[in-house]
Amino acid sequence: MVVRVQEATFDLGAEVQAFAEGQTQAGAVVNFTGIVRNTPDGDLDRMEIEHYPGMTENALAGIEAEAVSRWNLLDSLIIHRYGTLRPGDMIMMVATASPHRVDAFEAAQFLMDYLKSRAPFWKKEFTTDGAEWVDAKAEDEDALSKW
Amino acid sequence: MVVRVQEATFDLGAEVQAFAEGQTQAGAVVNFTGIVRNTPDGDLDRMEIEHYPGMTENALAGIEAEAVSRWNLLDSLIIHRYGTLRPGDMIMMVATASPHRVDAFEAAQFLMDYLKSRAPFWKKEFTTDGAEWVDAKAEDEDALSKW
Amino acid sequence: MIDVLYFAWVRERIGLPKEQVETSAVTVADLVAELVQREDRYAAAFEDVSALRVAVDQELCEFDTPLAGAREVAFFPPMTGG
Amino acid sequence: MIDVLYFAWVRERIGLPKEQVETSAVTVADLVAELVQREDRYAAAFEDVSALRVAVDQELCEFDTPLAGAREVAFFPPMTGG
Repeated sequence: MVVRVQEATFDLGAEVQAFAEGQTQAGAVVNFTGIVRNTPDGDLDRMEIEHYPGMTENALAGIEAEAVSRWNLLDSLIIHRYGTLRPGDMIMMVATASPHRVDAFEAAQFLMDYLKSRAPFWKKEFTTDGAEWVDAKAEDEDALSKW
Repeated sequence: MVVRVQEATFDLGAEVQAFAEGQTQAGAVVNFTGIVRNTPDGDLDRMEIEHYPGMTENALAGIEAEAVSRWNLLDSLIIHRYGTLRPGDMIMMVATASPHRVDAFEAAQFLMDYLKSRAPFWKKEFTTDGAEWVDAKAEDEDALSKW
Repeated sequence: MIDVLYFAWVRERIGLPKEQVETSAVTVADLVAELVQREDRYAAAFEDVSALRVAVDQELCEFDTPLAGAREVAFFPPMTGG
Repeated sequence: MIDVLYFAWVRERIGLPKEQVETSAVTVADLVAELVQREDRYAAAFEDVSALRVAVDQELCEFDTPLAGAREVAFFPPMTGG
């Protein structure tokens, strides 16, 4: 059960490989990776992610503890970046390991749904038209109601 | 949209990295990895996976095409091994890429559910007590009804 | 002539992975009935067809599927991929 | 004295990320009312509190949460992680 909040990029392949290799009791490993998507117009220069140091780590650890209490999780990993990111850059990843695939999938979805609306990150997009804070989506808030 | 059926192992980290790096339109990449789990007694020597060459590739391609028709998928990858595997070895992986996380998650779960019960693979476990074919689980068959 | 394939414990009970069968069976079930008449090992393999799955020309189908034009029939237990 | 933190557009409207505030506010809402009285930039930031979220000592809470014993209060828009 590891949480890392960092400005530096991360090596997705190495992280996933190390996470999966460490699992001797797990039959199922699920990984979600979030990538900076360009705007439909393709004019995104960069995204700046701000966070609340201290609270971020606590919130992510709390979300992870909640997942552990609900599913049969053998291990989990959350990495989330802040700072300046470009289209195609990896923003974050979560990984879950469980004896069974349903637990691994559901726990990963739960972590993502909570992280979207309950971890203190804010995104600002810089395009050729200017800068704008990304609005929270009602569907992301709604996603929490199913858990 | 790629399907690979192979006896050789695969480099999970390299596969996930290459899959995610190729996505310039996707915000969400989901990966599931199946690992040979030991028995509760820890006495599993090996697993042998038999398959139906020709039909396997067709069945996996068909499952993938069905996923593409149902979700907003930009890319997908299925790798499944056959032959002799030991506890801790990676059996298979699926990866999905979508603009949105719900599509990437659901498509990966759909691929896994169909692959479990509709792709022509059979597993035989060799323990210190002898050899036994793994029975299909009713819950795996039931999982298909939700799609 | 039709190719008949067996997998997993069906293959083990019958003792071979594949054979060519001269048959005039109209459906999969007819073919099974012919095979069962041959020898005990076939009767043992097809003892409970509800425990078996069948593919005709590499497509999953039912035991009442017609065999007209089929080149390949495969019998096997429920699949356990993933 | 309490540390008050601002994030994202709340920080931009108020023009600073953090300040120390001398207050006898009983609840978060009382603190907001005090800040709004100060200057227009606070009034602009807190114009619509339904668009804001608040954390007391790094725990998400409500605007009617009491401030007794609190060391740190943070105001920010709905979060957009992931």
